[in-house]
Amino acid sequence: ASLDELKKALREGRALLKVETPAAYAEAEKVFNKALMLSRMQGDQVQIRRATRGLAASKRGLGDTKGSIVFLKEVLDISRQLGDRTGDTDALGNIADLYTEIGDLENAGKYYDEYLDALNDEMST
Amino acid sequence: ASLDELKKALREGRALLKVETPAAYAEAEKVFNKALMLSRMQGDQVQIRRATRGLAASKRGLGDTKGSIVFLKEVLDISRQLGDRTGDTDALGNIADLYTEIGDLENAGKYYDEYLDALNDEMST
Amino acid sequence: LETVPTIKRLRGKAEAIRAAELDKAMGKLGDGLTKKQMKAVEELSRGIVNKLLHGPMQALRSDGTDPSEVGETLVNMHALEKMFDLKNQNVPQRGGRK
Amino acid sequence: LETVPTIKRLRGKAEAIRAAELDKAMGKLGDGLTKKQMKAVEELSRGIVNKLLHGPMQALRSDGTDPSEVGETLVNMHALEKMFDLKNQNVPQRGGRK
Repeated sequence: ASLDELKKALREGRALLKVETPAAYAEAEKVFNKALMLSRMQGDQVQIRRATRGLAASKRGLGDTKGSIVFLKEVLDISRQLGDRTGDTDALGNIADLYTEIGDLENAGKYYDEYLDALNDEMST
Repeated sequence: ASLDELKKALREGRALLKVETPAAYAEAEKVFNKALMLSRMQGDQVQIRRATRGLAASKRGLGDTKGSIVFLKEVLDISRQLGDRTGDTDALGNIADLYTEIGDLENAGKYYDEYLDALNDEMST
Repeated sequence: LETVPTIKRLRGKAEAIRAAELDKAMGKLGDGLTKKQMKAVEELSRGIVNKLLHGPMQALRSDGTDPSEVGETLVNMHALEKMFDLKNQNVPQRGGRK
Repeated sequence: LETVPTIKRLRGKAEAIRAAELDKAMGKLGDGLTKKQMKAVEELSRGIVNKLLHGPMQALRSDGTDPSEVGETLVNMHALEKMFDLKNQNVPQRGGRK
């Protein structure tokens, strides 16, 4: 039952992100926070990562660039623990974009390099 | 019955082009010539254009660059008469590629310009 | 480092094109697709963009020590800004029109 | 005019990427697609490539009268050849390795 609730929350959160209004991002953040809690109860890292990704997108939509970076780095950490890098290329590119937005070009460049390396790995497999 | 035969020939020709061997290109040329004859009997310009396109591709596969250009220009003529430019962008790009191959960069440039204009038109619709 | 914002703009431009073309295609594909099929179509769009733009994005990165390499990176930046019409894209630092 | 072969090489490179990604996607999509759906997927792949590369290809064309414009076109050519790794592609005139 709790798993169904979790999946429903993730689905709802993703739908809210597509609305692209401040109110919808705020609501998405709430829904993804609930999803994060539920996924932690389940102890399912893949679902935890999904919820964390949703929170990063919500923060970005709300203009909280630094908050978004924090959650995206959390996504990378989870991937490392899982040994499953699915979606990391995207996260790396987004972190670099966000650093660019706040004018931290040093870190942006560092993450773009990681992003390009990850893209390169994807391409050769 | 003749229409069925025509459609079958066009299908067979396209399948042969995918084989990408000299023998298959030679066979494709025969099949598309038959399709061209049948389509002329039907008087169907769209099918005539399909057969002509197939002949251009067969010639190209056989290394007959100039022959391929002739058929592709024929394709453009048919399109003009039909008032339907479907596929012309592709034909223009291919003509330019073929002129490049035989070192006629003057004509290649001219056709790339037409190709880029056509792409531009496509993009704005 | 001054080439970094160009990578973001190039990524933004490509993503806008990809999303618009994917939307158009999904409209034509209708609701008959399975989740797995939708994922394959989405991956197709990402795969093409990533493979095409990896080179140009890489060309905007240099380690900043070799002066001739830095110069080349700047030339690449100006060329890409112009080719992909990136100047008018909205980027905070430039404060330009949208 | 010397930039013309670069347009061909760029088109060739893009087409190779597009065809490979489309093949991969079609494999995953299975045989369940209608003709109309297959056409939509194919158009998606063409649309992305065309929209992304129109600018770079246009940057390789100049009318050849204005010297500064010719110079810029040559700079674009060298930048694109390097970025898209076009030098090693097989083109008859160069007779190079494949």
